[in-house]
Amino acid sequence: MNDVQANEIQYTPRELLACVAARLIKDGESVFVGTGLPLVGALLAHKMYAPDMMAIYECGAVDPEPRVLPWSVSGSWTYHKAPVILSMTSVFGHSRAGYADVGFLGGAQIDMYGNINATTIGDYENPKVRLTGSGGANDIASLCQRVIFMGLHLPERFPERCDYVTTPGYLDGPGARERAGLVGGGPWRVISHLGLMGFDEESCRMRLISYHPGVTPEVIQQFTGFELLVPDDVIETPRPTAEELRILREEVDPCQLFVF
Amino acid sequence: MNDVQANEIQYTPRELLACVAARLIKDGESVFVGTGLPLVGALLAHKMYAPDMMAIYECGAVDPEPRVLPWSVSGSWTYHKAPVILSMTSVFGHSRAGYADVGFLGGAQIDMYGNINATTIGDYENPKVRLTGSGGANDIASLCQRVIFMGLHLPERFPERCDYVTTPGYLDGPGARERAGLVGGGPWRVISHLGLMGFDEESCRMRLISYHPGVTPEVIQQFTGFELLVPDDVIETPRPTAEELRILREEVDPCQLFVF
Amino acid sequence: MSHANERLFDHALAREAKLKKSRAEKDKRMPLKDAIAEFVQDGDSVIETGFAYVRGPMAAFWEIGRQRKKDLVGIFTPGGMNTAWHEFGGMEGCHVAYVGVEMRGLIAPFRRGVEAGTLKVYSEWSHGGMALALLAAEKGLDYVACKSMLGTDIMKTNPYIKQAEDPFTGAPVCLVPAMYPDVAIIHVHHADKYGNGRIWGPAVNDESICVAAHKVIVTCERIVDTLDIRANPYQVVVPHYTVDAVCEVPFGAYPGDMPGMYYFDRRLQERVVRVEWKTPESTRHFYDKYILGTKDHFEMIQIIAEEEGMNVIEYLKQLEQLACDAAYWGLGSWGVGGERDWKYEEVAKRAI
Amino acid sequence: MSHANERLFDHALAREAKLKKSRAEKDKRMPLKDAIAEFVQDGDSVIETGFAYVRGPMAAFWEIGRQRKKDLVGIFTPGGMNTAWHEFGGMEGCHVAYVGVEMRGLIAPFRRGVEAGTLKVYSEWSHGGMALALLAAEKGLDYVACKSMLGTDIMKTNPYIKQAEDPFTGAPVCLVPAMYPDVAIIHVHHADKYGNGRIWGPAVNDESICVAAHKVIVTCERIVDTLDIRANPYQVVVPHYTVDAVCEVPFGAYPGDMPGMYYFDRRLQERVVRVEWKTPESTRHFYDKYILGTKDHFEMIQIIAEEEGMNVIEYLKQLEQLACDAAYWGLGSWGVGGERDWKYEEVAKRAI
Repeated sequence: MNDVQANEIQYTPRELLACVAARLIKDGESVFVGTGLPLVGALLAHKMYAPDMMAIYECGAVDPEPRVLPWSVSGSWTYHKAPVILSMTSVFGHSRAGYADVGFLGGAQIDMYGNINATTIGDYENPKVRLTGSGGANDIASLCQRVIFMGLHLPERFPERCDYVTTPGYLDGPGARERAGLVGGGPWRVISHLGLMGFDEESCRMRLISYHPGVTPEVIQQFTGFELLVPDDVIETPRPTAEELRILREEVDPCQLFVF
Repeated sequence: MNDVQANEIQYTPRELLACVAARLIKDGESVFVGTGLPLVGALLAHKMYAPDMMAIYECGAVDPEPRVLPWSVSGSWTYHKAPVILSMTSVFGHSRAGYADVGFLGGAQIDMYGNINATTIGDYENPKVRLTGSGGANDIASLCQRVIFMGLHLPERFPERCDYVTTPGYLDGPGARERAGLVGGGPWRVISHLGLMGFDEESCRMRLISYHPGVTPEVIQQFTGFELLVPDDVIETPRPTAEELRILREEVDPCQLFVF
Repeated sequence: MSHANERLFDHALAREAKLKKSRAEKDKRMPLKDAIAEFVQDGDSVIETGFAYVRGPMAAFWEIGRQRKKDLVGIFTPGGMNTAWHEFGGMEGCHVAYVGVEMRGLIAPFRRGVEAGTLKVYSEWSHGGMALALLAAEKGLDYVACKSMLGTDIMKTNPYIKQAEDPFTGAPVCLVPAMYPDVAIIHVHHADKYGNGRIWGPAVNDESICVAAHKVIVTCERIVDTLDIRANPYQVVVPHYTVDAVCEVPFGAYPGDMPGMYYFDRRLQERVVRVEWKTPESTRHFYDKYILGTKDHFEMIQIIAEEEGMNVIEYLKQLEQLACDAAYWGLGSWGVGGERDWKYEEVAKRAI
Repeated sequence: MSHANERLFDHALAREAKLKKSRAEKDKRMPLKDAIAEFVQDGDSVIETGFAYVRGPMAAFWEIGRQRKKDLVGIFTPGGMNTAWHEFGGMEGCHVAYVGVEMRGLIAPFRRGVEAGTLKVYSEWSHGGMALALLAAEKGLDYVACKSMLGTDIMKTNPYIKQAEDPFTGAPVCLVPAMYPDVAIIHVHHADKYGNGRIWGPAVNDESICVAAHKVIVTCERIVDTLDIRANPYQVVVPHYTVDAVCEVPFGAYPGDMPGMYYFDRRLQERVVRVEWKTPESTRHFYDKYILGTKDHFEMIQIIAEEEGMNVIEYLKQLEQLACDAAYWGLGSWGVGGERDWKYEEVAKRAI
């Protein structure tokens, strides 16, 4: 299949995001998965790129056979055929020990240093919006080796500084994670509906890696509340391949519950 | 059955100790049990005085049905029909929480403040005898509400001060347990082959409660390496009753493995 | 009586409460109404079992509302449908690790309460951090030193945890003290009349909360003989001596999930979260109709079944059975069960 | 290479070791000889599974002796028959919570070694204290604050724990840091080829030690299909991703107890502890004959069976079966089994 044909393949924005997520998972890695798109991406990765990946859910299920798309990180279908079901303290304990490579997170805001807000918008004492709170997100970002954030790309959702730091990224910049005593490597990738971002190794600031088809780096900057680093080698995000879409549609999400 | 008849009943020294131990267990209490005589005493109590007592073993068995005399605190027969088998940290955690009333302990030495040595005789760095070490004894004495010690009564085993304090009693006297941060009430009773001792509430020093038949307080003092408090109301230890002996011999230890 | 928050981290008070409990095998069965009346007192802090939609003690929670308990302090790890009472005076504040319904978003009454300042958030936690506070209570620890929550605003907005320097290594650590809620309500599959509780699926924090709490109410799908418990102790997560009341409440987790027994009622949950609780007025209507207007959990289920025009319990049992077939009875894959004529796709569309 | 003690409390080093392990389902089966050769290195600290006579990895331990591993550091919680190698250079020191055989007393080689100064005791612990060090490693904690060991000489003769003031309450607490042994050897009933390990009976510290240790060897009575494990995860205490080697070793806990399978061999244990190991010379004789003189665990059992004039394994299986009948198969009381013609009294006299 050549590029021209590939360009003609129709896909939804969420299908693209699932593919971008899937490609970030390396074989043999353990992945802390949330429901929704991260799970779809993880299942796609499992079937295409990483047959030996291992999923972890904060309710305690480790390495289940994800034959069914679970609705929740904790339902019966989530720990389908898991060989072991851990207590919550052990799930996070094993992560600290070094058994969790990648964590997928969401949240209402992410800032230039990859800090995430899931607690309050506005002043904490008199919040404009009260959000869910951390859940396991703080633990995942404090203890896993690498964190991938997925979320909508809007200026108020990508502020220079989060209204409340629920979940640690690089905090206030280089060396701050280490000074704070955190053990994991911190934020690694940000998947938004506009592009794929990483972080500059020296400054720890968010940096564009690729812009999704139909978007430009300039547009992404417009939708970002801080100065996004744009290196020379940014590329267009590779589109979903026919094979990715086939597996996504036929095997991962045959009822199209998540990718529309 | 009158006293004369009771006096004619034949019993072994260990049968007496088992009866003394059994009488110390109150109904509805939880008892941290070790193998040997404490277990025999606990089974006797269970059958005669405390049908609702609950046994705890440090391997994790809680409230087993002790139909068979276990040989060890950890064998298959020990957790016979236990409704729950805890991890070791939970056994001691539940004790700290307040679920363990009485702990039975042994050891090579016990001193006037009820401190116990199970580690080394002589200088710690160059020991004359290396003993087992604490095992769970230190935890039981630190966390349970009351401790009962069982052991042989000899001057070198009842020294003024233990060569090594493995397991805390009243440490160096009144208030010392509290200052050290320990939570349980500390030593409560000492059952030796010569008598039953308790501790003076004010001075925390070991005090005679009763002398076994055939022994006198003077003899006990001779076999004690420190000044034993002897109140006016010491009595002779009540002998095993016919009923105690019947249950002991027929139901608790029918093979007479422990009480001879 | 001291405020619940003053009792929450008091090691000595918690130990006193447990020293007083009998270790005897006592028949602790009682109607749910009586257990809630006796053991949930106004002003108590309350923690619940399970995780999100799974094995939550929903019947007990509705009963707390029915009895108009007041000024409760919620411990939400996570909180979901158990956060609504504050709009009717039932809850004055909470300790929050998470309140929400995952992809379905926020719980409106909780959001309204916090934003209006009528529901106090006493402390912020991570799930892992709060789980450690409960673990510390279970394991008899004064506190533990962990790597969660460091560097974030959680450290600043939680007055119960502390940053410290590890005296062994000099590294920064977060100290989490043992937490002792006043009441734990734990829903299990099987319990004997003494309180030994057995579950399937994740235990989450249940092994900890039954030891941590001053008072423990066990609700169960079914009372089983104690011999049954003693013959297989391996899934028993609640020991009898921690338990104050045992209530047989079939479908007690409804509309949540009971692993191996029934799936959660997605449609009802969505209706409640998105429609019934959208405004204070609609929430009041829900409260009046389904809680105050029913005499118990079963009457509530009955009303819902009539509204839905189907036997919701039977339907959810079928859904769960389909999952369990594949997961645990070795049928290997969806739709191989044979007996049921549903296809995975149909089930998934309905359930997910 | 640093000394084992320097690695034992190093959080970062332990994490590095585990980050390197693959999470893939890899077939990790290998002969016990190869597993010991590859994963137990001279100078390693070694911790073992089970408790006292129960579920100890005895075959692995004999194999360590057979391969003449040197300068090991023992972690004894408790230590029993696994403490003897120091007389032959196999063990240079140890961390001790307990070494002994309960009512049967002390282990002579251990006592000799410590009294002569040839076996170093690096630290004293209580069982509970050491269990907490392992729990801290499992739960991702730098240290925990507990109430054990306070006020005693253990605080003075353990350089790894510290007394401190609880910053929340001002009370004295004992701080216990996370412990990460180099090698854990865990004997289980069932394991799949990836390392998921299932047990009956008490788990003791096994859920912790498999996560705490840098390297994990699982020995098992029987390799089972992974579907079998996945169909019933509730007794799985060792997750596959922690495991480096899986060795099928039937009777691998002999002469110890394997719950539900075989009872411990009291007569052999007494002979070893009281007679064979009474003097350095007799211990050397035992070592030469039973360990160096045999090619594996099974040949050792064979020799013992010949000496005893009976099929020891069959006998111990019968003893255990009798216990399990009553305990788990609902027969209700001893001797009701019907099939066996032994009476409790006879069995008890022989076994206890």
